[in-house]
Amino acid sequence: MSDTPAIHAHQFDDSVQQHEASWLGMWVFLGTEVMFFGGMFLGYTFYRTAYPQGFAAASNHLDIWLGTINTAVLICSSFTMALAVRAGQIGQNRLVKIFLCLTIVLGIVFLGIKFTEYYQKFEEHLVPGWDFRFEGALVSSAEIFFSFYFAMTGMHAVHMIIGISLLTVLIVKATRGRFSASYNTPVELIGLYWHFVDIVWIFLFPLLYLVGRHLG
Amino acid sequence: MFGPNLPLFPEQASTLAPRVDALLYFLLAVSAFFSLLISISIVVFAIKYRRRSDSERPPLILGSLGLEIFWTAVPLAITMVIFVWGAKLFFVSFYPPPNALEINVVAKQWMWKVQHPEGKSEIDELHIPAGQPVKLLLTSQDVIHDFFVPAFRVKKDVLPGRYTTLWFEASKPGTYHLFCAQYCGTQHSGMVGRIIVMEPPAYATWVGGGGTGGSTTAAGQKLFQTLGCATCHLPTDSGRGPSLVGLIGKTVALQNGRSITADENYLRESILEPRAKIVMGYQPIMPIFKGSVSEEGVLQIISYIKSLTPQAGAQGKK
Amino acid sequence: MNDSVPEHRLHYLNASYGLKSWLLTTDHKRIAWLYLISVTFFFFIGGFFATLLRIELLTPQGDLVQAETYNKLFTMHGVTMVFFFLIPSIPAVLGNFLIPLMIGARDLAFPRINLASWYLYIIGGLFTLTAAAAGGVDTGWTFYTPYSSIYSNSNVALTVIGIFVTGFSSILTGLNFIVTIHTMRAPGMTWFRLPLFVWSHYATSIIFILGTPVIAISLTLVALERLFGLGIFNPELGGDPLLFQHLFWFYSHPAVYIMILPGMGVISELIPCFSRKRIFGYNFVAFSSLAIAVLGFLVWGHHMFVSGQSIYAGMIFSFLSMLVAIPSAIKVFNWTATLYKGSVSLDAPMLYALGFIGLFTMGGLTGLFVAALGVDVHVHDTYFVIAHFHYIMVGSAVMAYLGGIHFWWPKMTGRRYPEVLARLAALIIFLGFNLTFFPQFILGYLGMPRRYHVYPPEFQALNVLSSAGASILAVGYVLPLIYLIWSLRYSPVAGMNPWKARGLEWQTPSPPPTDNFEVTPIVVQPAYAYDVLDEPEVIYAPEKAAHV
Amino acid sequence: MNTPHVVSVKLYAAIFGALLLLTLSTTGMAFVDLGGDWNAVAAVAIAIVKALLVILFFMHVRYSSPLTWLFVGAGFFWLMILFGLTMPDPLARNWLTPVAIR
Repeated sequence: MSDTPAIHAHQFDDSVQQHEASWLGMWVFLGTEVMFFGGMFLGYTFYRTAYPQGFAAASNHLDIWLGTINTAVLICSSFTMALAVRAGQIGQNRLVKIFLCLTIVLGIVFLGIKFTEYYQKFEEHLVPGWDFRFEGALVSSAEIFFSFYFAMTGMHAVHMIIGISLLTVLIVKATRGRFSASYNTPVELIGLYWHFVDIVWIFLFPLLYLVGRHLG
Repeated sequence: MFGPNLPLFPEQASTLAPRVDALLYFLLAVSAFFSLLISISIVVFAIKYRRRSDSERPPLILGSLGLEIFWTAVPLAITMVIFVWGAKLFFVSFYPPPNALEINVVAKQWMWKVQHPEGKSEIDELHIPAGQPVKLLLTSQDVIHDFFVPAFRVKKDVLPGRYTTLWFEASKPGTYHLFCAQYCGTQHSGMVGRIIVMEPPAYATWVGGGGTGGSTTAAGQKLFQTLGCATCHLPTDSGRGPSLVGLIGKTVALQNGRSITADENYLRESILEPRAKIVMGYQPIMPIFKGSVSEEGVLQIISYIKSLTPQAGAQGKK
Repeated sequence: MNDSVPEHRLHYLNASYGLKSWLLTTDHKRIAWLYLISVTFFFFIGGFFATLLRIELLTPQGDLVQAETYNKLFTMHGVTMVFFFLIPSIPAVLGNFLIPLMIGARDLAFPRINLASWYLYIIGGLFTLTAAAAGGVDTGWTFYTPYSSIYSNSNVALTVIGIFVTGFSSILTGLNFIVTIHTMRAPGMTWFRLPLFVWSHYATSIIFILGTPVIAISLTLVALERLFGLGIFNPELGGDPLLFQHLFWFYSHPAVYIMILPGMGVISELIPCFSRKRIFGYNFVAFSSLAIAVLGFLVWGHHMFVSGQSIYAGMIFSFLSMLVAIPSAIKVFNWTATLYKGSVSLDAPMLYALGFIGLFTMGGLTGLFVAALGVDVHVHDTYFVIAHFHYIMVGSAVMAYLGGIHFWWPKMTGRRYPEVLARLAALIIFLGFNLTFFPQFILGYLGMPRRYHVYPPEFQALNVLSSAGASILAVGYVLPLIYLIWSLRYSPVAGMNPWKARGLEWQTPSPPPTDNFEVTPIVVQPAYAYDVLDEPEVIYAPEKAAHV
Repeated sequence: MNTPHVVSVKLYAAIFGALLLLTLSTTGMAFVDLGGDWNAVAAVAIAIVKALLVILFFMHVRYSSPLTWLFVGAGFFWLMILFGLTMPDPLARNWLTPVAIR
């Protein structure tokens, strides 16, 4: 695609058709991501119904306050992302750059909190495969819980890192003035991706952190 | 090359075999009918309506709703008949009759270890009496295997960490193939054995003679004492653990409000991982026995628990 | 031979030359050629593994290779054929080439993503080939845990990564097709004027999109368990091997519909063309493609009837598996009805199409055997199942693929192919195939398990028959490779519409120009309007001629 | 079809506030014993509400074409197929029927 924003690719008849195609294409891709994470959520449900006590005991080892803060951080980043897309739609390039930076910062804060949690788990020997130790009789099902904890939050973190790098590319393009009110598609698409990653965390947080807290 | 060693149909050596073969014949008939119907009509149409000249213009036929409904409804009806017939057969071959002779089978990478209740054990061979239902309790020590006897038309995967059951009633004495039908590694094709079906009296002498150790139930009772189970699990409910008398088949109320039917898998899990399912009204104080009891040991304890019938621990089966 | 020298005209093949113009192309027609070459390469590698298997099975003892090598051979045969030939073959080659042409578009919606999906396919292929070279993998193409995650010491992780990467190639192709079909149809090309080839690829893309990610995650979990010791399927920790089977088959059963649906699309094009008659019951054939795609997702449990799955789940899956057979039956009846009162000419593509219908009927009906709970208990994991799915994959999908290649060869290359040789090859393949796989039905019911390196002597006779058939089949497959390559240089030139077929791809020169159509056509005829063959299918609005 | 519909900042802020509120409430409710599985049901319900808010407003699906709705719905519908047909297996594995059925 050439540099001037208004021109559309040769296979399209006009830019409305191009935008529509990109929009649908992104949603189809997000459909594949729903099924991708869905496989892990199924594994989680499969084992939680089989070992409810083990999952409750293991979940109580997670720091609920760090989890809640992380959820709030990610929701803020979704908010700033939405504002960035909105700014793009009305052509305010400077605002787009500010909100994109804010989203990146919040994303990095999230990853920071996440990796401190990982370090804590490493300290407490709760990482399956690395000398997993768990007091009490529910050690096996606790190890399964932590396997899913690391698999799901790890895959989510990978998607966060991809998201942050895509956002940096967006900022670079925005500074080169590539976006305008009539051509804002890349910002919208990355926005959809970012909101999706936030939705995955919205489901991860209660399922991993809030299991059996009421049992004390 | 031809003759006896070119069999075209497996032997029918169990009560289930004729019933499975009956469904097979029905399926063969349906398949032959539809295959011939389609291939003959193709050949006939291809010849009858072959292109005679390039300027031929066949008539416009868009389709017919009646025909479409017809060849949707008829296949649907046939498939439903097949489904119900198959499901009933599966249901019958799933649940063993109560008076079945219980034999434990432990599968290990590339061999079958069989344990008779009277104490005799075999490797890669299974002697059973003809005319009596036999229930196999299957478990694996490593990967998934599969206990497959073509002549009986039965097959069941053998899973690690869990019991699966399989039952059949041999109808014809003889020796039949036993195959492992789930890929389990290098010697998967070597993990074969023989099922030897004997006349009941011959079986009784075979199994009675030279019993190596006591019966599995006796071995289970010994383990039940040495591991200290008896100190908590008393015949009445007064002990620190629930009474195990007549437990098999009973519905047990659990602490988290759910209830579960006590089967071999529940017993095995409660021995190896007691905290997984805690009975209502009891403390989670039972120690873990995983790692301190072998697969065979758990099977022996379970056969002992099954022998605890309400007639004050009378030995043997009804 | 004046008709073998084409008049000089600019088209997609001579638009530019050099390796760079091919390896960096975004033209869907060139990408289709890249796929055609790589898919054929993997087909003959998979075929080579199959020949070794069939030679080994000539004798009851294992005397050609040891057990370990045999296990690696059937695993690599499965992995190569399923993931690197059957799944990409028709969609990536014929689908890529034809869908833009058939709907009157200049290219797919995302040409660069289309090239990326070919590179992902090749990278995945290289991973799997390195795994094979470094000692192969011996878990079977199904990778059942705990053998694949704990007990096997072969290159499981490497192969799993290869399949993971190639999976994304399918996802991106599916994404491209769905968006293109929705947004880029030419004026007048309404949904119910779409060729059934496009309908079947739309249904296949639904499976690409919603199925492939699930096998991506299940194989990732196996890799995580092998490499980092995460206890997801580990029975020692109380992990359940059936969870992996559910996740694996959730994709892998719809995957077999990925393999057959595009083939059905090809057949829905061939039958009307060579009987010169409109397809019988267009709407029913179109909607059965969608029905197969959707119902295909509800039936995976029939792979697990004897796996220790609960009996009630088994009954639900058996019932649903019966339902999924109905749309396929509807298609077969409609194809046969199309022949009625037609003007049938038995060219090579038509021979493949009729062969497809016959073999697919048998494959589909034997599917009822394995869907019926009672019989599946006996035939599961035996050679009966091997015969069933080879009747569908080799007997139907590969026949449709070859039929499609022959039918659209003039459009792709501008050259015809040697007709007599092609008909001969079709017959050899049909005979070789039946001799190879029909004895396996009998072997299966006799109880010979699959994946066996050694087997009891009474099964030898039928195995020898099967291996004999396999050698004939191998000859049958080599023939098209030879005469099609030969045809590139020496066959007579094919015009715009050698078969007098309907469809937009036949309204543009062969080989088509880079942008497919000089002017975007406006469709004025319903699909397969063979009854009014002399009237034009498209008209061109003059003022729309200039496009930016 | 997808004309870029510009949403007011006020609405975004309201949605943002609602999401934060729901997050705090789900954490708070986790400590209240609702008996049986109701804690899990409540947590998932709140998560679904939050997800819907993000999808409808932040991702503009509320203002998008019916085709977009179809694609969004299809993704979650297929997830329900995966869950709906897998979970009966482990849950029904322990149901014993009377042995006398022949």
